[in-house]
Amino acid sequence: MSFPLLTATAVVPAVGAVATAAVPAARRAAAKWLALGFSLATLVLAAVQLVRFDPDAAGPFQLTESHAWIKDFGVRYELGVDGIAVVLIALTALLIPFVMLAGWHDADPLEGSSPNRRWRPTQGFFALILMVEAMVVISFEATDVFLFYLFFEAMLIPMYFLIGGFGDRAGERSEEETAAQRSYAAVKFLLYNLAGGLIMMAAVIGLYAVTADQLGTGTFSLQEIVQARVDGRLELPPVTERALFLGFFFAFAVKAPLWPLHTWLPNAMGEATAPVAVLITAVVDKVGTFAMLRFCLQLFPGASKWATPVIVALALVSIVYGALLAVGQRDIKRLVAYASISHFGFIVLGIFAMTTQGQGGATLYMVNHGISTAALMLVAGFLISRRGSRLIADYGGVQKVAPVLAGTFLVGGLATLSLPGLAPFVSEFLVLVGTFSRYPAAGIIATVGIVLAALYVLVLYQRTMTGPVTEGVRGMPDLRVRELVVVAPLIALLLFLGVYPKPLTEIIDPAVGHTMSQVEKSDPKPDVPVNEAEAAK
Amino acid sequence: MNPVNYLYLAALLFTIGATGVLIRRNAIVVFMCVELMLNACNLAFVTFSRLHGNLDGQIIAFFTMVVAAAEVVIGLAIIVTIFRSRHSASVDDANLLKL
Amino acid sequence: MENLIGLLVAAPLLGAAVLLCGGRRLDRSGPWVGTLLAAVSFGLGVVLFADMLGRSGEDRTLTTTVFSWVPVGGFRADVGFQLDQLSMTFVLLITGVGTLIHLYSVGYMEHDERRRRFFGYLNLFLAAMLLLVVADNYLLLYVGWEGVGLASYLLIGFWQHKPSAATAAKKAFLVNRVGDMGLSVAIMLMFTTFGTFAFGPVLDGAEAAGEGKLTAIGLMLLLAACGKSAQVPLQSWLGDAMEGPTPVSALIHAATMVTAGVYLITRSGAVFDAAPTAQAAVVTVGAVTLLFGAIVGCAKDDIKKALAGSTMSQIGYMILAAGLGPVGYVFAIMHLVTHGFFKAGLFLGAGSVMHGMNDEVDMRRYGGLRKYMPVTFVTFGLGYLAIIGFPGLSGFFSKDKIIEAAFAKGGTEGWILGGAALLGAGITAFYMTRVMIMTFFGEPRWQPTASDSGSAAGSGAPHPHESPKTMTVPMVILAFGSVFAGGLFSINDTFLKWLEPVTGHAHGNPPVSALTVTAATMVVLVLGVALAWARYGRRPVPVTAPRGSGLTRAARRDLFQDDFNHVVLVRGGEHLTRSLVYVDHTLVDGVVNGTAASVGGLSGRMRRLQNGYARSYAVSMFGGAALLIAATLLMRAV
Amino acid sequence: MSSAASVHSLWTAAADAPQKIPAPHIEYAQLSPTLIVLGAAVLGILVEAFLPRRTRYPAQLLLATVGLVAAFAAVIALAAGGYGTDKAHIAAMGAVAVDGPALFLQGTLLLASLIAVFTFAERRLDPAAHGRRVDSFAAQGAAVPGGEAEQEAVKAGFTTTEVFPLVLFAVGGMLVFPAANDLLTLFVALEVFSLPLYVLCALARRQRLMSQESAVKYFLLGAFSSAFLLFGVALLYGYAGTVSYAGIADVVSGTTRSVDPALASTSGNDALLLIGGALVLMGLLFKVGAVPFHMWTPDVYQGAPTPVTGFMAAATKVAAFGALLRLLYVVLPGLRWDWRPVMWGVAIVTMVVGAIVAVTQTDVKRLLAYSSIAHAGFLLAGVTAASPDGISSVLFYLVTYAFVTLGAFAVVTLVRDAGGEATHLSKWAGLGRRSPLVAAVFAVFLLAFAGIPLTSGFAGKFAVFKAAAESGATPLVIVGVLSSAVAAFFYVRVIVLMFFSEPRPDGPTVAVPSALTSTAIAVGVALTVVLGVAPQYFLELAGQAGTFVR
Repeated sequence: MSFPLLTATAVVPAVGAVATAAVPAARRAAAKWLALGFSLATLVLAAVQLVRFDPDAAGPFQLTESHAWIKDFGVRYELGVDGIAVVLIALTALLIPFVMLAGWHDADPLEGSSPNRRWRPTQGFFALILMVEAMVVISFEATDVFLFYLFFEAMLIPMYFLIGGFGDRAGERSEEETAAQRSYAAVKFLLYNLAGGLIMMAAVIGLYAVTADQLGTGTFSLQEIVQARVDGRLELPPVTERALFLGFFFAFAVKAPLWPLHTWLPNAMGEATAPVAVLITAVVDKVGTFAMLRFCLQLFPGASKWATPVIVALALVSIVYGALLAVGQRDIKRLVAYASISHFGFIVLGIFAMTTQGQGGATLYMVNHGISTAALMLVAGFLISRRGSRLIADYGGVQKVAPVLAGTFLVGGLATLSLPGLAPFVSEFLVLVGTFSRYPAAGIIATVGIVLAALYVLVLYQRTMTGPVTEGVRGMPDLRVRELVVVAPLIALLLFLGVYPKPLTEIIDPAVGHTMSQVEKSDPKPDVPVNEAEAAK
Repeated sequence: MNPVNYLYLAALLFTIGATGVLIRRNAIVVFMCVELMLNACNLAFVTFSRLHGNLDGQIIAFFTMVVAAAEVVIGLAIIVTIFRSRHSASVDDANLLKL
Repeated sequence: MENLIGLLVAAPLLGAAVLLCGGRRLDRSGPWVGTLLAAVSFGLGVVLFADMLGRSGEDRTLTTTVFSWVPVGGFRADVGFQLDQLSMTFVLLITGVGTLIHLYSVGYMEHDERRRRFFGYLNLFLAAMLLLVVADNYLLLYVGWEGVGLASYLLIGFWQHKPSAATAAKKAFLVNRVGDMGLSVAIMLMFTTFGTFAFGPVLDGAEAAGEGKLTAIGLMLLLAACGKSAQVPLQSWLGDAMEGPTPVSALIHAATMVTAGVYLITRSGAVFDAAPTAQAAVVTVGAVTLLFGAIVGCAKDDIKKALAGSTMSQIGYMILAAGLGPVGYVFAIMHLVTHGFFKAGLFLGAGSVMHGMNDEVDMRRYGGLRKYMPVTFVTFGLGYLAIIGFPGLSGFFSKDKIIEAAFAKGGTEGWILGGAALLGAGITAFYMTRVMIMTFFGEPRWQPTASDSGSAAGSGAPHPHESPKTMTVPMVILAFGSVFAGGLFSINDTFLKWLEPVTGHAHGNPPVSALTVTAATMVVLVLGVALAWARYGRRPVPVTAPRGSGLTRAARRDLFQDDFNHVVLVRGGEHLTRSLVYVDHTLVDGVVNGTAASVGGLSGRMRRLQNGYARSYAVSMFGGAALLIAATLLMRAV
Repeated sequence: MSSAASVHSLWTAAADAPQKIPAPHIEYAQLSPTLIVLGAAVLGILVEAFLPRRTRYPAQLLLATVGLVAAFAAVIALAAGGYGTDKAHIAAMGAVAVDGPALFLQGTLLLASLIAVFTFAERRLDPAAHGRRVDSFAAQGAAVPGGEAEQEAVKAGFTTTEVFPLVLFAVGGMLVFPAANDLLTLFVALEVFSLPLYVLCALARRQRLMSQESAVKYFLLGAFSSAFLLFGVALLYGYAGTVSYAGIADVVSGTTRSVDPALASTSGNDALLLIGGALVLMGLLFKVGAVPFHMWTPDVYQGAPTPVTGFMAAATKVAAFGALLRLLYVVLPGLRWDWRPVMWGVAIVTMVVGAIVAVTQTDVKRLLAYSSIAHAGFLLAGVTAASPDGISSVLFYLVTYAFVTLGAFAVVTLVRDAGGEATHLSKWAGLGRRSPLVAAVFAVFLLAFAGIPLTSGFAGKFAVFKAAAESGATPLVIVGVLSSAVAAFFYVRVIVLMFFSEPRPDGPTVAVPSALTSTAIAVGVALTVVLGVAPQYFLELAGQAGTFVR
């Protein structure tokens, strides 16, 4: 058999995590560089995946690996990537090094805060990040429902420690209050997602029971189940299918997060350090939306169609609601969190619009949102780390003292409000068009989100960056080299993907087409068919 | 006389024993009530043995007695210890452990 | 040749990139770099123009597809350019006026330490605006459309330390976004209707599509136009936009960007021609706005705001003309061009005045400046004559044609529109005269000002002086434009012939002879001037504004339209968000925390059963046993 | 047992020739695990009697270890010999079954007990008294707490090495319990392993009052419940005329002819059957700590010496569930439609109550007690499946649970302050800062309890829920996942406490254990991870062991 590329991509960061955790307490710098090295190695592997991946190849999955694992549960160790997964893996692998660089000093222990010489927060921080990366990657690769579920759930634990263990230095609040807030956020994150996951577990078991009942042997292999459904060997009774679908969707909707299951996100993103917040919203949450595409739609097409109206409605609520709440926030990070909720609304909308543009756009959206949020949030983090406060009211006139910081912040903001020319615009417009062509009303309501996005971004920028320079901001240093190294590539990427997204869309398109065929949907036709020659012109 | 009546008696004794356990405070008495329940069982065994016309029940009764004896040994030991340390044999006095 | 189109856009884009990323070392040379690149793209424009003249009227259109931008399923968006006479006109206007204003800014901004960035933004604007007019499909146009929005946002808020500026910038962008919403919906409609949004197929196929769809598209496009071109009801941002440096007001908020709406409607003519309802909406908006703007312009004491009102009103004319269909397209564009000249000139003049007056903008504190800044006075005066439509000057030709066309609409409609246009001309004459008088005639009313603007330092009594060459030269050139452009265009309908292949033209014949219309125009013009003279020329202008009539007060407050927005949208929005934040915290999140709390409470209660009494444990066991038996028997019973 | 078996032979022989009683036929080899352990226990008594105090501790430890290891080896040998599968049969004249489940559970029990014995023998945690290292058991169980007798005992360096034989006796009983094939053997085995436990509970070195109280409670309630069980046995005997599982099962399924008319009055009388069955069930449910027979659990777990608690929590559950499975699958399969709904109810109540009440606990040991109740509920969910999958999943779950529990309680013994073990949760604050390793290990156990993927807890939970779902107990699965969500809360709470809150100045210290406890914890962690990541082998094992012999 060939080199197990997919396994390697997941194993390397895992090994890195162990290695990093093993670095002695004194050698903090070494641990950081080690972790960064491993994340870069992962990035290389992810790049190789992109290269080896052939968009036009037949069959849903490529680079597949398959080994027996837990026979009694009908579980196989099955990996494989389609156009959607490979792109998201690349995104993950790409963001992690930036997250690490951005959080380079976030986990340095305060003087005298370590009662024990074996207490190694820094090592822990970077090890946990790598662990999250490993789990996210493998859950993107898993084509076995159980395998996916395993890591979908397991990744909560390192995330939980990242949120609860490392927060901003207490600025405006007392140490105790900060700690209390932080652990509340962490617990809320864990329990919320765990509850979702457990409900999904029931559905997973149900799926096994059904397959065992109808196929003789229970299986979790996505391809097998899909194949069986296509052959008609597997006929889920509508009630069962819907119940199972809801079980899966609930977990993904919590992770995504979709209104009204979103309330953990603002707490988590608010209390966590900016890099961790990026990890949550740009990397981990993507697993939720990704899983909707891969599992909900492909395993339960019927139920998906059945649930579409409700889900579209929820997505619309998320879009508008999230944006409005973002406008009302007084805390920079919470604002970004609510903005993300709005954006996830767009993603879900695109997925369940069941059009090529919608789903392709949604996938592209996942990537772009990852990059843009990373840019915005990380710069916000740099800002906060300078002033030690997350309250918008504590800032003003930053633009005067730190023009570069302000500039990058503005670009990040403009990306967030999906300005044409920057990457998010392409995906957002695709989602809108895709939605509109099937549900015109929904498409129009969603466009309201564009205006609101402009509102919260510009209000944020105006309040923090413009106006007279306030106390506390005066003398604030501009971006340092390390910080520039983090931000500049992200912005470059935003520009590039905004102007030339074709490389990505070419990879994504076939996979989306496959998903569409699974749900037996095809794009609506225009009223006035224009002959190709003219359209090409 | 109908042997089934012995069954009723056994049930009665058993219930009395159980009730005793529930309502008496003194650990010793409570324990005696348990013994009473065991003996009620014995009666039942013997009666059934008679009804079925096989000896199993009667043999079992002996086993029960042995077990009861063993229980007495252990039980009294424990009760006496706690009595010595608490100067009270009331089961209600011992409630450090709760909630 | 095609490739030059790309360069046209690329040149200023390059400039923007260099200037914005270049860092401090470009601070000195920055302005000149920016100006140079603007000039380069003007040069390219000229070359293309020459080439275009070289070809016959029909095949003057250049199209080129650079690369495929977003191909997803049936959705194909390309980066492709289309340069025809219409685009060409805009290219020349944009690059020409743009270059002049770059030049002007070199002088105007010389004291600003952030001028490098200023020129970067200006170049960015040029690039976006050019992209807007040369794009060959609506999505790419949309990119330029929002691009100019961004540039105007950055430039209005250029003096970010002024909260008012920052707010104005934000407002402009937001209002524009509302318009953009319209454009994006229009594009979606096109996609669902035609399966594409490239100009060619959409406009050619327009006939085939149902009128309903077309009307929807048309209205959405109109919404977009209203946003960009500050038409009622989305006009409110333009006045505040005057917070920006004056060159910006001249270039973006007078000459070019605000006319994008007119371009959009003219470009989509085919759609509107097939959707009468949409057209009706367009003319209505145009007519209302031209009056609205004019009235507002009468009441403002801030010279730039007065001019802004005038801009609104003039664009109202253009929209009105565009709404009239083939009859009006040409004149709309023609007025657009002439207006580009004289309005830019007027703004530059205003800027020059402010430059000499420590950035004082209140006309009540001007007066008698003609002696101090002759060049400004002359050029401004010419611009003034042009805009009021003084016979022989640019404004006269273009505006007169529009009024005729309006009447030519025929029926009551025609009379209403024509009347409105006519009235507008009168009011225009009034407020422009007012501006002229208050600024350049009468007694000096200068006072020490505490100017908070960062562009020119110092306060105390101003010492009016003529502006440097870099500023006056562009003013002069523009003045020439505002004097002769109209005439040149009209000589045997050069302009008409030039545009006709693109927009088509139908000659409308008004119910009364053209001459009558012209005469009527003259009459109202004279009336307007006379009235203004009577009010401001004969008696001295009070330094503090008198309370004024109800209408005046209303006009000062933009006819309360802004207050309406504030009360309904802003306040309402704030209440909405605040209540939603509350809901999210107490209701949505409350449910979650509530569940947790209730579990905790339940736990606390159940915990008490564990009361530590062995006997109660025994009771529960006994009860349990009873239950178990009962349940078992029950199961058998059922 | 042997005598019990002879009963049957006596009666069967009595008909023709009462004078000569044939000796019962006992398969010693197949009973060897039990016999070895009990033998070691007896030797232990002799050691106590004859060896000088100095040498007792090492001797007892050695004896116990050797005995348990030998017994385990015997189990392996039997399993290898195929007694688990094809050669499975009933030994000792119908008294004891030697089959897959029996051997599997006996193996588990022996391993668990071995580890428990290690924790019993730990002597480095408590500060040395008068220069002598002491374990966690009272110097002299009989001495009055705080009395001068105790002082002297301590001074004299007495130690209660009797605990080792006691444990061995208990283990012996537990080995028989799941293998018992007639109700009498069941009852005797129950008492054999219960009585030593009562004593063990009373022997804590610290907080002896609590310890004694727990013993009294456990004893009284235990005796009470065994009385119920015995009465149930009597009724079943009355119903079937025999106490052997097979015999009863036959009568239930109506395959046997009634012996003679005299029986007609009782034989086949369902009331007897149902009530008797219910009472026997209750006796077993008491041992597994199922609601509403659970109330002793928290008190006893808290009061008993922690090593004993760990042993009880792990071993008793294994044994009791083994017996429960055998009873339900061998004796009462004919009554499935009667007992399954009832067990559903019990399972649901147990899961819910266990999870919910645990939320507000403030003492680690009580917390673990309630968690063990919740887990009993999950196990019951598997039991009710009434399918081979059900059996094997429960067996597997028992393995995972036993070792996680042992490990967890072993960790609890490490965290100490002046008053002995610091079991109040508030004292655990910031433990992660003081000693990351211990905290991390405990966190692993907690996550396993919570059933987080990649830990053994998840594999087990998945197995039982899967079995339940396949047998159509969907509501049970739903309640199960919901209550595990609730349960997750309090496990997470402990983790938060350990890692995210500042250490208290008066916080406890973490004692450095000897190799004994370290081994216990290490084994716990290792099995937690292995069973979590690669459970296949053990699942197969459980699967093969998943059939009872009739």
